Amino acid sequence: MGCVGLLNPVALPTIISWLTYSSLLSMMALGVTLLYRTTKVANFAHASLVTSGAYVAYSIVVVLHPNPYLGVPLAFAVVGGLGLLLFYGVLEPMRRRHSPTVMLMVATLAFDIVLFGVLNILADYLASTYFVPSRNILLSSSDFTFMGQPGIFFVAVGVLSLCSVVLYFLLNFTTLGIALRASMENSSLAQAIGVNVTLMLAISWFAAGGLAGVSGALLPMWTLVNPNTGTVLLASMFCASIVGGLDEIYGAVLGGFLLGFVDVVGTSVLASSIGAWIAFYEPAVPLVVLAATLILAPKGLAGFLSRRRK
Amino acid sequence: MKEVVTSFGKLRALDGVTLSVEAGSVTLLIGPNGSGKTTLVNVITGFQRPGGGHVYYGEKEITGWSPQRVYRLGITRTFQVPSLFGKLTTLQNLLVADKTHPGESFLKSHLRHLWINHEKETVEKASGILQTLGLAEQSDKPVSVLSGGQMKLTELGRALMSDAKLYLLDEPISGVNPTLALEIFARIVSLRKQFGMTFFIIEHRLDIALKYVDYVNVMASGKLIAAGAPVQVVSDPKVIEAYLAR
Amino acid sequence: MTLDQVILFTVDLLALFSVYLIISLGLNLQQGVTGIPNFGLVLAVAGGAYITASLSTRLAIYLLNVHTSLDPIVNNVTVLQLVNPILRSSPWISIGLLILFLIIGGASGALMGLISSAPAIRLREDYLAITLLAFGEILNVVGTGYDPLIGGPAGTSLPDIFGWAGQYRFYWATLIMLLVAVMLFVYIERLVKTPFGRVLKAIRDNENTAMSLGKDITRYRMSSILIGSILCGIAGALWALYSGAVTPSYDRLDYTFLPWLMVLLGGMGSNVGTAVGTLVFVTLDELIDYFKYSFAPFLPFNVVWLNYLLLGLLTIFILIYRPEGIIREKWTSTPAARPQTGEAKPG
Amino acid sequence: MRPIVIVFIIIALLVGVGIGYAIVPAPAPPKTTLPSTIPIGVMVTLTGSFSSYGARAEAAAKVANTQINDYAKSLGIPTTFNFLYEDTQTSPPSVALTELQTLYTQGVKVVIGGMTSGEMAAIDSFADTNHIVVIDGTSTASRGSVAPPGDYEFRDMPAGGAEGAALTAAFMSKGYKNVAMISSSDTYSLSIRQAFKDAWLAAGGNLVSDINYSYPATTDFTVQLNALQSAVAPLVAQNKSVAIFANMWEDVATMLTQAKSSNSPLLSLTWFGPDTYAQDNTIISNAGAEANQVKLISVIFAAPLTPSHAELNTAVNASIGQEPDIYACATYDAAWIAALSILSAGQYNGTLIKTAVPTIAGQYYGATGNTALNPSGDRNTMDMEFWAVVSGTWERVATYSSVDQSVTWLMAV
Repeated sequence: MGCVGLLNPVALPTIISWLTYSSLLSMMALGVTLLYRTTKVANFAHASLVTSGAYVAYSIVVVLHPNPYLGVPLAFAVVGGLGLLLFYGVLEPMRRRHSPTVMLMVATLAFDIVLFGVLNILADYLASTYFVPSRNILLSSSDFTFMGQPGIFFVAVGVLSLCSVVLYFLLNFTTLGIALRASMENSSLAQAIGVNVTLMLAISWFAAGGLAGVSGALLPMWTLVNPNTGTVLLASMFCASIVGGLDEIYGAVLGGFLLGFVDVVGTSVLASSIGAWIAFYEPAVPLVVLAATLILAPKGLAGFLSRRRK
Repeated sequence: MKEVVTSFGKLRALDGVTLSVEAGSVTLLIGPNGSGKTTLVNVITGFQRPGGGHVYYGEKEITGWSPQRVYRLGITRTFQVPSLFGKLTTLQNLLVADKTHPGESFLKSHLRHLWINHEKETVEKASGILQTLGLAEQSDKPVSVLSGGQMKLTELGRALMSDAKLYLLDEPISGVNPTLALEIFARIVSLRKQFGMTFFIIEHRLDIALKYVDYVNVMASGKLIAAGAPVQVVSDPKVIEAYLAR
Repeated sequence: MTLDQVILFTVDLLALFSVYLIISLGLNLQQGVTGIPNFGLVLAVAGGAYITASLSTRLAIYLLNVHTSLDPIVNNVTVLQLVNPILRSSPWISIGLLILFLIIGGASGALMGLISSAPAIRLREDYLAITLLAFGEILNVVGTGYDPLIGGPAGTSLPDIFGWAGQYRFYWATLIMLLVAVMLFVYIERLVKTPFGRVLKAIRDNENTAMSLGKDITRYRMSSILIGSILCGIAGALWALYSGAVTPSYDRLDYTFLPWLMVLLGGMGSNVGTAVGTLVFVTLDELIDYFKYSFAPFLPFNVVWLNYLLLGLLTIFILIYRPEGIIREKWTSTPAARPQTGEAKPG
Repeated sequence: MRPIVIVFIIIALLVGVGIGYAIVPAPAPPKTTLPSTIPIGVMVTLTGSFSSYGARAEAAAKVANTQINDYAKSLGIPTTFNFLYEDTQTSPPSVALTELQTLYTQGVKVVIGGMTSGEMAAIDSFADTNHIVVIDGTSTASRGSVAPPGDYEFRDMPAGGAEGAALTAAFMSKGYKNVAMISSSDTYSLSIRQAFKDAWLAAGGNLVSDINYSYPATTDFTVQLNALQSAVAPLVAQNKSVAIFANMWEDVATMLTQAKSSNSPLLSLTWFGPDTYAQDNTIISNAGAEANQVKLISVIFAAPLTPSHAELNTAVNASIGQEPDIYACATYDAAWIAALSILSAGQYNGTLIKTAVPTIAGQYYGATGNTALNPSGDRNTMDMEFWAVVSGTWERVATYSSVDQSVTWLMAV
């Protein structure tokens, strides 16, 4: 296996890391798209929500030293709560005053800035109280391995599939989901037929926050986490969800995996063919993909496919 | 001379509608909701591409032209729901409709002397229209404070700014109190007399509209089911069955 | 504060204010006037800064015909030691260069605006917002990776075109920046009042109707983005020239998000509001920065995080309780409208 | 509405300034003696990807602050030094310049800190124009690329290049002819990259790979790992000796664990490192096993365990639970040099202090040993050591003498 890895960039390890990275990215993008569909808002706060997930999980590890994966459910709950706070504390009052969408977006941005400050304070607190490194966090050394592959791979892929499946059933086979979809398609109409749209939005904010929290909690199992990690990843999340297409929930997953593929596999191939210097421009890859998508399929992948089906 | 011939192939909303509007006439288009009246207007003005068929303006075929081109050609439309520029004043709402304003080009806008005279004329013209529509008082108020009826009038006024030959008015008097509604139609007719413009009007309120129009076309579920002078159309059994008797 | 401290404080504040006023005006033209949510301002600002920095030394060598075999970027400092004395001795040449560099900055900004908006201009508002934000990132990657631009992460210094002012360099620099900012303010304020500006507002208020009135929406939106980006580019170039050096560290928070908060605070759509908002915001930020040491002892956390908390909370507060900002958009009077409507009014 | 607002703003500003008069102790300027309070600026990176280094430097500076004040008291000097901390990343725009200006308005005439060459370049002209002395404890990018010599900036760390030579010597003495290098794309790493490249190629070494990755944007190192692998593959195949030079930061832990999770053969090679993560326990806690496997032989400036160094270690440990890295020590020394220079100048006056600094630095012997500066204001080259991860902890495995450029191995790695 290793020797193959030496010669062929598209070997199993590369595939593994592609899937892991993509799953994490998709989880974040899923939240972005969901919120866009329900609230028509591009949620800038997603950056710090993701990071919060990481720090919630890490705090648990620091205080109680459990297996880092045990922090994930808590991260889901707490960050979901943060999502609710953002919705009920900031967005809902604004919606009641009929603020335009762009203003809502700026509000999420302001919330993100506050959260960023809070995260840094938390990090300082962890460092000074528990004498642990609270910046450049990495937990992958305490990860398990299964069939010679890192645990995070299985967990990330598993959690993503779980979330997508649950979301799918929730949206398609429950009255709640139908109400939710109704309020996505036409909130005023939904209101008219007695759907509590506000509640629906709240639920979607909780879910999106939860997803961000989970992906964040898994992040330190894969890469170095700082209070600004989410901010660094924000552009990629947005790219993933546009590339996938904002009009379809599952578009986010499509986008995440496409982006991950071009990023990890594509750049590897380029690096081995053109030259290693290209690897430097990796961070620009999502943007290139985005530009390409907008030119080829302005409605994103999902939109493209669904148009094909018609 | 036939001014407009629109005919459609297989279009979901419209099904082989063929109708024409006499130059200088006030023609009414009626029909139950969802009969495709607005779609027809959208197709003519380039807001929707027809699934097939042709739109003629005089001899010129204008099928699938962009709204901009259609407008420049001299066809102006209004919208069912008053769609004004909310943060502009009533006067400015009219000014925007001017077709050939040099000051609206980015570069020319820097050279005041190139456009200030045109601006003056346009303002004069607009104020005149506002006078005739009885909106002079409102001219410097933001349109957001106008009443529903006044909004309708403003929209009509904005349409008039364009010096178009053909006006497609989508429910100009819906939600307007009867007296004002009568006024509006009276004005339309007088304008027609004055300038020989052509009006193609979608309206539900036949009680008012029928008094003023020369021709009536009736649509039902995307089909043109009757056309002719008001008296004969309203007595047409098909129409009664499809529309009036509801 | 002693008096000279107050002066220093004010001067620094004005310098920041000038730069941000220009950026905010650019944003207000796009979002406030035309309704284009540009969340990628940083691209144009960075473009102006980086490209100007990249060309400045090269151009200076060429125009002042300084003969050197050294590369103006790689051996930046050494080359500038040949250039700066000349500039120090001749204010007028310096001013000339300044104007040239500002033009370059503007052009670079326009280029960036074009690049970022071309694939996206036809998209729906929300798509456009996210896309522009994403594109905002690209230049720092290039700036860090492609050394010929600004010498990689270490960045590069620019010819000191304020050197002639000696120890008063920063006072003069600030004065000039303020001048440029005010000129641009007047320009934009007038532009918005022309029929051109009127169409932009019309498009913002109701795109479809504007289309039905024969306006070429795409062209107007494009030109709005371009003008806005030119302003951002000029701001970027100004700041680069003022601080004398550039590193590929222009980030989203400083050059996209803060201007948004400023314009919001002042009042979207109104240039006066934009100016007031920028002034208030920058002043608050600097005051917090200045006095943080005084209340640091009373804080349970490191005082540097205070900026984030206060700015964020302040913005949320404004958004909820005064969404229209400090100054509401006024109905700009119509050029030449007064006489006609005047007599139409009763009394 | 509008005038009211403007009035309100003006009032707010006036109040602000008023408060300023009230609560900010004005450094009263009788020029002959020292003011009762001397504000010294400390510019460190508290946000972003270098924050873990900034935090340590800040802690060290705090320690220095208390010690200096005690020292002043012991001499009976009625002056307290008040350190003002600025984050070079916060407050718009993120250019060190605005922070320096803020400090200057606080009456600061001396600034110590850890800044990148870029940040130094950004503040250079302001510092010179306003006679602000800057003593920097980090940036080792070679001097010429930052500012002309003889100005107001000093560094109590050597200019780049020294590390390059030391690493070359180490590789050679271990019998490595081939090295695959990966460098983070920040000023500091790039200056080391250049220095190493020059020294290594001059010594006839073979550089099989020289790739950059963008820091901190790179979160997934698969691409880089693949690039390195394909670079070393042929050599491994003909079992020639090849080593990795991971010219990175604490994110080397990420690359190590990701290499582990992809069973990368790179882990069977020996890795060398710069001083950025030598002795850094974050590496141990983040990727201990992998580090142990590849040894991570890292060069670092020899900071003799002087009494003050030991004292600093315990103090910093007590405050944040980490050992101060070499930059933290350098910042600590910078603080002392600053204070002593001010005292010897007898006035809080940039020009005088600037002239005092070289002499003081020459005599001072602190946490990083003697801090004598060369004519261009940089620290003279220091001896170096190599530390490696041996059985789970950092061990000193070799010393390097800058005089005869020789490496002496203390234990087998």
